[in-house]
Order: sequence, then structure tokens, then C-alpha cells
Amino acid sequence: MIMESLLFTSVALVAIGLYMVSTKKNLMKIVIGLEILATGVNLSFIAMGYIRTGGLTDPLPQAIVVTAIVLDGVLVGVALALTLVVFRRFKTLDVDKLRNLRW
Amino acid sequence: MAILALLPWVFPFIVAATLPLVAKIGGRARDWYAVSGGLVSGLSSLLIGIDSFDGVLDYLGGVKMPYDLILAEWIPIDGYRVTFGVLLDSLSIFMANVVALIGTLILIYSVEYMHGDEGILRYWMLMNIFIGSMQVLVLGDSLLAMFFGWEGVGFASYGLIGYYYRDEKEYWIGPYPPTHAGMKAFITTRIGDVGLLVATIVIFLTSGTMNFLDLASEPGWAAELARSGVLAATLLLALLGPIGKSAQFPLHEWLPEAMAGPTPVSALIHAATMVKAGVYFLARFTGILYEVYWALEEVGVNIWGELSLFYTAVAFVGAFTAFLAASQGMVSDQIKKVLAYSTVSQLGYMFAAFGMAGLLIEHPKAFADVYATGIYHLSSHAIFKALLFLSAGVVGHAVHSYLFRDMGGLRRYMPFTYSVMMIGSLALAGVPPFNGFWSKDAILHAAYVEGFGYVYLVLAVSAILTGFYTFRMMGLAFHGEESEHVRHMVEEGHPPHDPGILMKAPLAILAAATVVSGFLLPMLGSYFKPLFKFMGVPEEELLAIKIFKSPDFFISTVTSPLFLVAMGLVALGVVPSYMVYLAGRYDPEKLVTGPLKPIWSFLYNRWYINAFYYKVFVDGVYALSRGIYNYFEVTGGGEAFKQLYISLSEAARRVQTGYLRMNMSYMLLALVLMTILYMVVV
Amino acid sequence: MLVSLSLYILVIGALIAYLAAEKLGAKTGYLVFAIIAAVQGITHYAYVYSRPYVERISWVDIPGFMETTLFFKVDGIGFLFVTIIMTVTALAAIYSVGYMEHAENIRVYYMAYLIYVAGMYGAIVSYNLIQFFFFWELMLIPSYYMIAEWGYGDRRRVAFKYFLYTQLGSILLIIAIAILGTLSVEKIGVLTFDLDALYGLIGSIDMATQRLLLFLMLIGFGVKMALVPLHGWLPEAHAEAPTPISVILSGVMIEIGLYGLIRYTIPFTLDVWGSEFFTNLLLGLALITLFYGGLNALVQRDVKRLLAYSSISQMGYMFLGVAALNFVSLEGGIYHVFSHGLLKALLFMVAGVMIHVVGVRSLDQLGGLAGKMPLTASLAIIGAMGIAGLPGIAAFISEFMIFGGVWEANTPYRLAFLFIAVLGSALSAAYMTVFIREIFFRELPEELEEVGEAPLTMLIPMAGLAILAIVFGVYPKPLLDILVAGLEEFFAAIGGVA
Amino acid sequence: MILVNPVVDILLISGLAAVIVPLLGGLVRAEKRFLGIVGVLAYIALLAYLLQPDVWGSIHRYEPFQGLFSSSLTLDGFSKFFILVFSILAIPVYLHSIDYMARDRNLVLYYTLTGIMMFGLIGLSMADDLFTFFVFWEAMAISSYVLVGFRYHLDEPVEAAVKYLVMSGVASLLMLYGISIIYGLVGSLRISAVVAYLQGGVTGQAIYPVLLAATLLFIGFGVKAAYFPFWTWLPDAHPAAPSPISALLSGIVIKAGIVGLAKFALPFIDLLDEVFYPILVIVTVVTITLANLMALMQSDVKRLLAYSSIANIGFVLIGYVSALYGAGVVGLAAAFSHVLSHALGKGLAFLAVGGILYVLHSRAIVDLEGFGKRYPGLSIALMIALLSLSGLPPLPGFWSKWLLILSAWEAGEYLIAGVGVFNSVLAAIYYLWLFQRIFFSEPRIESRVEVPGYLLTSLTILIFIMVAIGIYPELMYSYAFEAAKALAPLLATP
Repeated sequence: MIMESLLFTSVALVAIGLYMVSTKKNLMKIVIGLEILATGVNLSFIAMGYIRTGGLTDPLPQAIVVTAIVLDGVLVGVALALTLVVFRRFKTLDVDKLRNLRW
Repeated sequence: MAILALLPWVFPFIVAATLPLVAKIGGRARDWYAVSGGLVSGLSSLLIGIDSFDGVLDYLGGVKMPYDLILAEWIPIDGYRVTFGVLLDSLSIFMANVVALIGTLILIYSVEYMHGDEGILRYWMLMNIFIGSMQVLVLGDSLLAMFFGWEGVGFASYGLIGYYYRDEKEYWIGPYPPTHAGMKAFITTRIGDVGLLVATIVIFLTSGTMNFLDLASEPGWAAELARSGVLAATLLLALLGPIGKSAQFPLHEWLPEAMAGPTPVSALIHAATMVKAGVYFLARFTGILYEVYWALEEVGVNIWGELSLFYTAVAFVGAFTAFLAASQGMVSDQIKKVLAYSTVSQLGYMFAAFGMAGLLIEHPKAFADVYATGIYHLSSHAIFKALLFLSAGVVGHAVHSYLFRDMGGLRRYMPFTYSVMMIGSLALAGVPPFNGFWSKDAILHAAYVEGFGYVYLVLAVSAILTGFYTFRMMGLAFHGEESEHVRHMVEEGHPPHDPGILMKAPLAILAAATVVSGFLLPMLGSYFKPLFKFMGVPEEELLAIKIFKSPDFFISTVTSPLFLVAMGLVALGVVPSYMVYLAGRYDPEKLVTGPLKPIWSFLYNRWYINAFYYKVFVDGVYALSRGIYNYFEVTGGGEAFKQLYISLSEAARRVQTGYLRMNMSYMLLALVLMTILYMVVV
Repeated sequence: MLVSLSLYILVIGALIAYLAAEKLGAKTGYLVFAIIAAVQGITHYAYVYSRPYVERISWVDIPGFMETTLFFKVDGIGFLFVTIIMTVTALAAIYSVGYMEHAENIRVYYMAYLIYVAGMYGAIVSYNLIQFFFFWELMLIPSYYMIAEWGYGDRRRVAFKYFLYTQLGSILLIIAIAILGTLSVEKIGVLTFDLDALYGLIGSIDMATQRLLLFLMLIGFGVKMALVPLHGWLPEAHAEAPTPISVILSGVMIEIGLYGLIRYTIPFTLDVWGSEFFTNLLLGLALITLFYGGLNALVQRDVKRLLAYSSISQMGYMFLGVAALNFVSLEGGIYHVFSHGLLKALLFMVAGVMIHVVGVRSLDQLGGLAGKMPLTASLAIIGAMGIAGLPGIAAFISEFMIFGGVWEANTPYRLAFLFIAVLGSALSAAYMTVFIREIFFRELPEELEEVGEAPLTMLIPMAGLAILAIVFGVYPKPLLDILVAGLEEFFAAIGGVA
Repeated sequence: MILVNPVVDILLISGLAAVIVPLLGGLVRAEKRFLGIVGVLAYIALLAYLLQPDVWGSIHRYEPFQGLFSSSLTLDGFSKFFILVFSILAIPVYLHSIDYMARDRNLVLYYTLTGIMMFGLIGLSMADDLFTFFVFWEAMAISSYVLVGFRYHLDEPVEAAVKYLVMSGVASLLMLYGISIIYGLVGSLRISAVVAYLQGGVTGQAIYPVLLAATLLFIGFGVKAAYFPFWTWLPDAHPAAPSPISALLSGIVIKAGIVGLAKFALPFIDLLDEVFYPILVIVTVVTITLANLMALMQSDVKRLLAYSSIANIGFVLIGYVSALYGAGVVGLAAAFSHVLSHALGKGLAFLAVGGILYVLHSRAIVDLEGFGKRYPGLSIALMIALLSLSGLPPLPGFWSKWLLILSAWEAGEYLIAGVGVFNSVLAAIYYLWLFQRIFFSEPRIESRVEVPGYLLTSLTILIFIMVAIGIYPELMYSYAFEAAKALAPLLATP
């Protein structure tokens, strides 16, 4: 039961994350989507560890998730920094306005 | 003394090559050095001729004719032997003499005729190249060697026809400038050579050799070709070469324009020698085919069917051309053009002779008879036609024009020229005792006796026309009213006059030869013995040898009933001509503008053959070329491809929209599509 | 080491020429001449020293994967090609002295020139498929550059076109090379491109593969040879290139395609090539090329463009010899490379005189120059008559053998093919006499009254070519002996043919 | 000389190049640009270290964190080859940066991030399990986001970095998601265990998670390697980055995707090859063709080169496809050869363009017209790069493309061979056009700036290496072949 709910939740989070990154115009929301996606993926690891061992005894997913969270933190840090720069330069967070590079 | 066999053809080339250096010494040295090219060639040919008189070549170590002096392994081709050598037999030695001796006379004539011309160096070089090439043609021992000479004379002729390369209006013959005429001659003969070259290659690769003697002695090639059914085709292709070179129908249209060159050139190349190359080829090949025929007959292979097809074609072409050209000669308005037509016509006689000879291949005696007449006419024609051309050159030189309308009544001013030209004309018309009569009559005689009724008929009609146009020419040039042009010249104090000694001497020699050679040539009978050796018939029984040997020939000719017919033919032509042009009884202008107008314009326009050729071949090929060029080359597909590429590129770039959401959608779309694919595939 | 020494000389010579040209300017041409002559001397020595001369250097040797060596071989066929290439390029170098005297950037010119020569030389002496390709492409870049930099008219577009066409052909060649490589892996067990090893494949290639190989290589080499309809680049490239380069392009470079066809295509497609259907097809293709080029040449009004189309036509002859595929025809085809090289080089140099000395290149504005430049005119007539197939000039001998080869070809229509092929020579005579007449005969236009004879630096190479053409037209035996030896060896290597 | 373990040593050397810079940066007050020397020295040292016989001669393994991560790094033929490629390009890029970046601020950050990116690349090429790989991957990826947006005072880099970051970030996370599924299936992330699991046979329902994992990896690597349809960030990001970084990005960073694909995705694809076959063929064909078409009408030289990078990734895929479907080792060797030749060619091209930017301050091709007359050195470098990329001998591009076509033929992939050939021509067209506009037009912009020395040196090094490989292709083939052989056991059909 825990296993299914974990898996379901992780899939749902990934789906939400993907939805947000690919439909939202606001860069801030996209970054949040990215974070949700990361959470979903991390949750998936936990779920898999649960499936493999029937509990939380395998150290591998734990270690991975911890590391992944750190890396996510860095990623989001860079993303937020960029968001700041974007707002300063373009006075907007609407990514549809960032369309100078095309074709 | 093998060098003697080399001198006739090597020396003129040496002269041609070194002439520019000698020319630095001075004009006189240059001229006579150039003449020496022909002279040495002629003298050495003569020496060889004398040397070989008894069928033995003493200088060459007593070898028998025919003798093949092989000089070099020439072109290595795997499995075949191609050598270069000199073939000495009666035919080649005789031809070499004709070429070089007449050539020498004409060169001497040129010294005065071409005096002061700015391109004289070029003239001398080309003339020497011509004589050298012509000697290679007649002395070469193989088809390939002959082809070298064949094309060499073609080139020299091309250069000399277009000698007045600036295309000044005064040198135009007909509507064409000289350089155009040169091109026309070159290309027309090249078309004929296509056939000759094809045949040469086919024969070469079938037989493994191109040597004339080998071809005659090893007849397997003919059997082989006959078996694969291409013997007749090969021979007919080979015939194209002589047809082109000797200006026979249907490749005869180049010769009238070829008169654009200096007159000595016309005399030497387009009357006396080069155009004889086709006849020489026929003589040479008829001999080979004769041997081949009998050798194959012995082993039970009969090639009569193929040969008869070939020789019928030769006889037809010859007879028809004789008539065609003679008819055109009757209306020409330029003196050299008349002679050109006459040359074509006379060459037709020779073709007819060899055609008939070939058709008699099963009857050796008759064959030899007719064959001999062909050679006989060849030699006498060379002499009297050279004489006629050189005289015409004197006339043209004197009045600065070759148009009849600028002449008239010239006999008063240039009696010498008139008399020598009259000798030539009589020979051409076939009046005894000049050489033209004996030889032409021999052909007619043979045609009648051997039962070639149609050929006889056509040639007889042509003989009438010949008589007519010859005296028309004489009448228009030397008799009748003086033209305005001549009167003008007289008023200005430069009346037309006879030439200097350097031009007179060759004329005199040729005139004498015209008178004498008719009798002299048959005297060479024993000389021609080796030529007929191959016939395998005891020579005493051979009529040809008999007639060549003794004066009986002349007696029998004159006493034959055909003599009267022949005289009648000449009279039929000469008398009307005399009435109209010499005696002035009728005004020719009235005739041609009146009832005879359509015939006149038909003949004047050369039966419209020339126009037809230009329309179809020249314009046709040009139209084709232009069409191809404009359609395929100018409007190429490159531009279309470029546009397509660019528009494809522009379309492809639209993928990159610049919307982040779009980019993400591609990614997710790929994920979805791949998932769907798995559903389908797995 | 002699052949690699030659290559070093050419490449280092290129650098030396680059440095020397700063002082010498256009006169570096003499130096280039000396370098090329030295290479020819070395190659000659190598060939005479051991016939054939062989040189192998280890190259790519990865056990179990690829074993191929740098393999140079100078045999009779190669020697003939090298000789004509070196003759034409050496003389064109002297010609450049006069022709390029006012050109900018002359240093790069001579450097590119020698690299170009190195490419051609390497392509001929290579006995290894991929090494051949390497040099094959090495020819392309300098020639492209020289057309684009020193050419005439719309030179950049023309050079671009040249590059693209050639590249398209090369790419197909790569596929063919890949196929042969695959075959070598299958049959020999290791990837190799040494020809002696690859010739071992002959007889074990199935018909479908042979057909494919023939198709690919025919197009690949056909582009270089300008077989119709792959000729699109040639008329423009040859017409717009600087004249010394036109000389090389038309005189020798396009023939290297023919060389490739002989060396690399025929052996591997023997059965297909020799079959009746393909013989007909290839002979037909050759005749189309012959007539297409000739007819187009007839209506050209530009001196060099006429010659360019004539090159297409002549290439038809050479291809005819190769297409007929027998001893005589190949002998003729290869000898025609030699004779056409001499003559077309000569004629392009004449065209160069028109451009450089007279300053006019349209036939409409030329005329009557025979009196103004008699020497040039005589040399031009020799060249034109040679192309027209006049006996006594080298091209006649080769055409004669080509025609002979057509008669020996494996087709029932050989008489028809032969006749049509020979008819082509009448066409050559037509456009060559037009060429001569329009330039040297007719009336002299008033603008050309001041024209004088071409300078010696131009006349000497032209005279050299003309003399060689006549010498080897009258007495071709020395070269043909070498060629026969080469062909015998070649036929022995590929297991003989008809 | 081996200090600890070759794997550790290599990571140390590479890591030090990143770590030392901020330390030195504190010491050096002026002329910070010479910090680039650190990188140059580090990678020369790395090359020297790697080429030692006792390092080069055998396979080395390092397995830290046993029991926790069960992390594993291997120095075998495959990783040696890629480390070699990365190091060879890193040296000229560092040299080039010294001059090119001289006028920029934050040089310490620049060199540090470049160092980390290189460290990530070298680490991930040695990684033997998915998690280690992921860690190095993120190190490389995140530093590259920053480097793309390094000149954040301009519009273009910022926009490009945003797009790059979002796309690549999502891709990384998807990849991690795939890794989690693999973990769920196998229980270990070691590639040996994964391969054992896969080659043990996957049956029934289990195939769906395997497929999902493979797809997620394929997308994850695909965004980095930039093949169809995941390339969209690349034409924005590569031109926007500073030129040396463009050279790194196009030359080797996108090859990280290729590395991952080879080592971790190919076993999956190999197992399910009939399922993946249409996908791979479509991806390969469309990648090459579309990218080549798009490149033609570009007006920005760096963008043109970026599109050409995409096309060349397609070429590498040809090698993979042939390897999977018949050619085996030869296919892989061809792909790896092309990795090397493209890294050299594209690296040189971007560095040369960097030189052009340095003197002209314009990337528009119209401004480059006639450039060749004024700056022959730079132009010849660009020319050699373009010729190599378009596959002309005697340059490495020819040897690799040729081997690719050979391998495609050997595998019977005639369509792909044909497309490859056709695209070589398409590519040649725009390279040549660019070349022609640079060399044969009249100059448009007058510039008196001299090309600085380090910059020229960096170009010369690359030209020298390229010509050497071009004349002596065994240099490239033997290494690529070693790499392919090391990877062969991962494929069921060797």
C-alpha cells in the first residue's frame, strides 16, 4: 500500500513538474516546476528502495537522494540567480518575451 | 641506296621545315630552295622509275618489284604488326613520278606567279608539305601510311585553299570566302575519311595487318568479313574516302570552291594530284581485291556478290558524277570553276573505269584491259589539266579576275597562252591526237566492248557536254568581244600580256607533254608488266600488255568503228559551242534568259545540291548545336536546385521558434510518441 | 624512397616557392619548372631502375581491424600519366611567368600550383585505393582556390560549382571504397585497400555488387571526367580559370578520372563491364559525350569555352577506349590522354595568348591574326589539327587505336559504333577549323592592328608541346612500348580479359 | 609515476585545476588572465600522466564508498580515449582564453567553472555506475549553465542560459528518474550488473519499465548530445557562450551525451533493438538532414557552426546504429573517431571564430567578407577546420566520416549510409559558402587589431594535431578502436 502510494505520488509529482515546465510562461513558476519534478524523482528513488527491500534498509537510494537534493539545490540556486538577471535585464519574467534567439 | 626510296617524300618535308631559316638569306634563295623540294623529289622518283624499268631495282640490290622496304616497327599494338615502309611497284613509282614532275613544273611556275606575295613563305612550306605528303600517300606500303599522306595532303590543301586568309573579296569563288572554302573542303573530305578510317580499322583488326602486299597475299580477312556479312559494308565505307578526296557525288561540292586558292595550287592539288588520290586508292585496292578474289576462289569461297555490289557502286558514282559535273561546267561564270567541274567530271571517268574493271574481275584479260585505261586516263588528265589550270592562272593573272565577264578577245594580247591552252582544251574535249583523246576513248571503248551499255551511254553524253563546255570556256575567254574590263586595262596602258619565261617554260613543257604523252605513255607497256603480274595469265595473251606495248593500239583505235562514234560525240559538243561562242552566231545571253532559263538556273545552282547540303547539314547541325546549347547548357538545373535548397532551408529553420515552451513540447512529444511506439511494437 | 622523395620535393617546393615568390614574383615559374622537372627526372629514374617501381611504407596497421600501407607504384600506365602531367604542368609553369606577371598574391599561386601538382602526382602513383582518394581530394582544393582567386568572370560561383560537382562525385567514390573495404573484410578477413590485396577479390564479387560499384564509380569518376550529363562544371570552370590552370584542368586533371576508372573500377567490375549490355551502354554514353561536347563546341563564341566543350568531346574518345575494354582500346584510350594532354594544353595556351596579349576572348571580335602572330597561329593550327585527328600528330595514333578497340568490343553493333565514333572526328575537324578561322583568318578588326607576337615565355611552352605532339605522332613507339608493358602487367594482375 | 591510483590521480590533477584557481586568484592581483596557464599546465600534466606506459597499458579500477554508493570508476580503453579527447581540446581552449577573455570580469569564476566542467567531463567518462556518472554529469552541467550565461551583462547569453538551464535541467531530472527505475529493476547501478540483468533476459511485463528507463535515458542524454528533437537549446547556447566555451561545448560537452549513450543506453537499446531501430534511424536521419538544412541560411557564423555540431552528432549516431545492427566494433570505432575528429574540427572552428570576434567584434557573416585577405592566419585555421568538417582529406574529418560510411555499409544500413553521404555534400555546401565569403570577397570592415600570440598558438596546436592525424590516421583509429573494444562486451552482438 505504501509502495503504491509512493509510486503514484512520485509519478504525479513528475507529471505536475513536467506540466509546469512546459506550459508556464512565468520563469518563476518554471523553476518551481523544476523543483517539483526533482522532488518527484527523489520520491521515486525512495519508492524503488522500498520495492527492492521491502523497507528503507538499502543505503543506496538514501545516499542518492541526499546527493540529488544537494545537486538540485545548486541547480535551483543557479536558476534563481538567472531569474534575477532576467528580471533585471528584461524587466519581465515572461519567457515568451525571451525570443531574440530563433531560426 | 635505300635513301633513294626516302628522298621523294622525306626531302620535301625537310625543305618545309628548314625553309623559315633559309628564308632569312633572301627571297631568291627561299624561292629556289622551295622549288628544290619538288625537284629533288621528282628527280629521285624518276631515278627510281628508271632503276625499276625492267622490273628490277638495281640500286636496291636487284630486288624484284613489288618491293616493300620496311623502315621501322611503327606502332606497337598487342598481337598486331604495324610497320612503316615504302612500297615500290609500277603503280606507286608511276604515281610518284606524275606527282613530283608535275609538281616541280608548277613550283617553277609559282616562282613568278607568286612573286611578291606577302605570305610566300607559308605558300612554299605548304606546297612542300603537300608534295611530301602526296609522296607518302602513293609510296606508303600500308593503309595507315597511306592515310598519313592522305590526311597530310588534306591539311595542305586546307591551308592553301584558305591561303588568302584575310578573305579579300577578289579571291572569293562563288558566294564563299577562301577560308570558308578551305573549311568546306577539309570537313567534306573528312566526312569521306570517316568511312575510309572505319574500313581501315575493320580490315586491320580482321587481318592483323595493314600492309598492301600482306593484304593481297593473305586473303583470309575478306573471307572472314564476308562470313560476318560486313565485307560489302566495309568496302563501301572505304569507298567514301576516295569519293570525298576525288570529289565524287555525293561529296563533290567542295571542289568548285577549292579554287579560291592561288592558281598553281588549283593546278597541282585540285586537278593534277591530290584529287587523284581517290583514284589511286581504287587502283591499289582493285589490285588487292583481284588477288584476294582469285585466292579465295581457289579455296572455294566466293565473294563475287559483295564485290559486284561494291564495283557497281563505284561505276555508278563515277558515271553519274561525270555527267553531273559536266552539265554544271556548261554554265559556270568563272574560268577556274569550269576547270574544277571538268576535273570532277574527268575523275568520274576514272571511277567508272575502275568500277567496270572490278565488275570484270572474273575475266582477267578484260579486267586488265579496263584497269589499264583507268591509269592511262589518270596520267593524261594530270598533264592536260595542269596545263589548263596554269594557263587559266596566266589569264587570271593578266586580267586580275577569273570571271568570264572580265575577259573576252584575249587571244590578241596573249597568243602564247591562247595556243597552249587550246592544246589543253583539245585534249580535254577528246580531239585526236592529243593525250586526252586516247585515254578517254580507251575508257569509252572498254565500256562499249565489255558490254556496260548504260555506263557507255552516260559517259558518251558527258563527252558531248565536255566538248561543249571546253570550247565555251575558250570562246568566252579568248574570242568574242573584249569586255569592258579588258578595254579599260588597255586604255590605262596595261594591256593583258603573256607571262615571263618562268611561267612560260612549264606551260610549254606541259603542252608538249600533252601532245606527246598520248603516244608515249602506252610505250611504257613493259614497265607496267609487273603491275599485271598478279593476274596469273601469260602476259603475251594479255591485251592490256599488248596495247601498252605497241603502236598497234593506236592503229586499232583509229581503225575501229567506234572511232567515228567518238569523233561524232566530240563534234556534237564542240560544234554548237563553236557556233555560239567562237563564231558568235547566236547570243548566249538570249538563250539562257529565254527558253533555256529553267535549265540554266538548275545547272547554275548546281542542281541545288549545294544549297540542299547547306540547308540540311550546315544549318541543320548548327541549329541542333544551338538548340542543345540553349536548352541544356544555358538554362541548366543548377539554379532550380539552389532555390529549392534555400527554400527548404528557410522552411527547416522555422522549427527553431525561440519559445521555451515550444522546445519543451518537442521533448515531451518525443517522450509521448516513443511511448506510443512501444505500445504498437511490443 | 624515390616516389615519396618526389612528393616531399613537391610539398617542400611549394613552401620554397612561397618564400621565393616574394623576391622573384612571377618569375618563380622557372623555379617551379625546375622542381617539376626534377620530380619527373626522379620518377623516370625510378621507372627505368625497376619496372615497375614499387614502394611500400607501413601506414595504418591495427591488427584484426585494418591493415593498409602507403603503397606507391609506378608502372607503365602510371608512368605515362606522370609524364604527361609533369610535362604539361612544367610547361604551364613557364607559361605562368608571362601570364601571371601582373597578378596579385603570386606567392600563394605558386604554392597552390605545386600542391596541385603533388595531388595529381600522388593520385597517379598511389597503388592503394584510399591513398588514391586522399590525393584525389588534394587536387581539388588548390584548383578550386586558384579558380576562385585568379579566375575570370563569375569566378566564385564557377569555382563553387566545380567544387560541388567534384565533391558529389567524390562522395559516391567513398561509398564505393566502403563497399570494397567491406568486401575485403569479408573475403580477406582484414580491412585493406592495397590494390594488390584488393585485386585478389576479383572473381568473387557477385554481379549485383559489381553493378553497384560500377554505378558509383562511374558517376564518381565521371564527374571529374565530365561525362555527359555530369559535365555541368567543366565548361565554366575551364573557361573562367586562369589560363595556366585551364591548361592543367583540361590537359591532365580530367584524365585522372579516367585513370581511376581503369585502375579502380574495371578490375572490380570486369564481368559487368565486359557484358554485352553494359558495353553497349558505356559505348553509347561515350558517344553521347563525344557528340554533345562537339556540338556544343560548334556554337561557342568564347575562345576558352569552345575549348572546354572540346575537352568534353575528347573525353568521350578516351572513355570510348575504356568502355570498349580490350587491349587495343585501353592502349588507345591511355595514349589519347597523353596526346590530348599535349594538344589541349597547347590550345588553351593559345587562348591564353588571346586573353593576355590580344585582350579579347570573344570569337566575334577576333580575326585575321595569322599575319600579326604567325608563330602563335602555326602552333594553334598544329594543336587544332591534332584535335581534329590529323595523322602525324599524336592524337591520330591514339584515336586510331581507340577506334580499333571499338571494333574489338563485345557488342554486335560494333560497326555502327565504330562509324559513329569516327564520324565524331569530322565534328572535331568542324569546330577546330571554326576555331582557327575565327581567330586567325578572316578580316582583321581595326582594334587589333597593334597586336604583336606573343612573348617568348608563352611561345616556348607552346612550341614545346607542339613539337612533342608531332614527335609522338610520327614515332609513338617509345611511349607505346612502355604502355604496352604496363597494360600487360595490368591485365595479368586482374586476371586477363578479352 | 602513479601516486595513488591512476583513476584518483587523474581526478586529482583535473580537480586541482579547478580548485587552485580561486586560491591563486586571491594571490594574483593584476593580469588575472594568466590563470589560464594553470589549466594548460594541468592538462599537459594529465596527458603526460595518461600516456605513461604503466597507466596506458592496463585497465585501472577505483571503487570508493563501497556499501554506501557502491561507486565505481574505471580507466579502460574507452575512458582513456575520451579523457584524451577532452584533454587535447582543453589545452588550446585554456590558451585561447588567456587572450580572448582578457577584457572580461570575474576571471577567477570563469577558470574555476571551466575547471569544474572539465573535471565533470573527465569523471563521467570514467564512471562505471549510473550514480557516479550522474554526479559528475551534474557538476559538468551546472557549471556549463553558468558559463553559457557568463556574460550576463548582455541579453543573448542570459536568454540562452535560461533556455539551456530549463531544458537541460529537466533532462537531467528525467535521466535521474530513469536511473531510479533501473535501480528498482536491478537493485544496483553498476553497469556490469545492469548488463547482466539485461542479458539475462527480460520477459513479460518487465519489459515496460525497462523500456521506460531506456527512453528516459535516451531523452536525458539526447538533450545534452542535442540530437533530434532535443537540440533546440544548442543553437542558442553555443553562440552565446564565450568562444572558448563554445569550443568546449560543441567540441566535448555534447559528447558527454554520447559517452552516456554509449555506456549506459546502448545495452538497453541493444536488448530491444527491433523496438528502437525505427527511433534510432529516424533520429539519425532527421538530425543530420534537418540540421544541415538549417545551417545553410544562417547569418551568424557561430550559429552556423552550432547547427553543424548537431549534424555531426547525427554522424556519430550513424556509427552507433551500425554498431548495434551489425558492424559491432567497427561501428563504435567509427563513432569514436568521429567524436575525436569533430572535437578537433569544431574546437578549431570555434577558436578561430573566437579570434575573428576578437579582432572584428562581429559574428555576422556579412561582416566577415574578405576577412581572409586581412587575417590569413585566422582564416586558414578556419578553413582547415571547415575542410575537416566537410570531410576532405587529408584531415581527420575525412577519415572518420569515411569509416562511418564503411561501417554503415558493413551493417547493411544502406539508407543511413546514403543519407550520410548526401549530407556530407549538403554540409560541404555551406562550409564552402562560408569559406568563399571569407576569402574571396572584398573586405567590409577595416580592423587594425593584431591577433594575439596565445590565441594563435592555440590554433596552431590544433592545426598541427589535425594534420598529423590526417596524414597518419592510425593515431586516431588505434585509440578509437581500443575504446570500441573496451565497450564491446556491453553489446550482446559484438
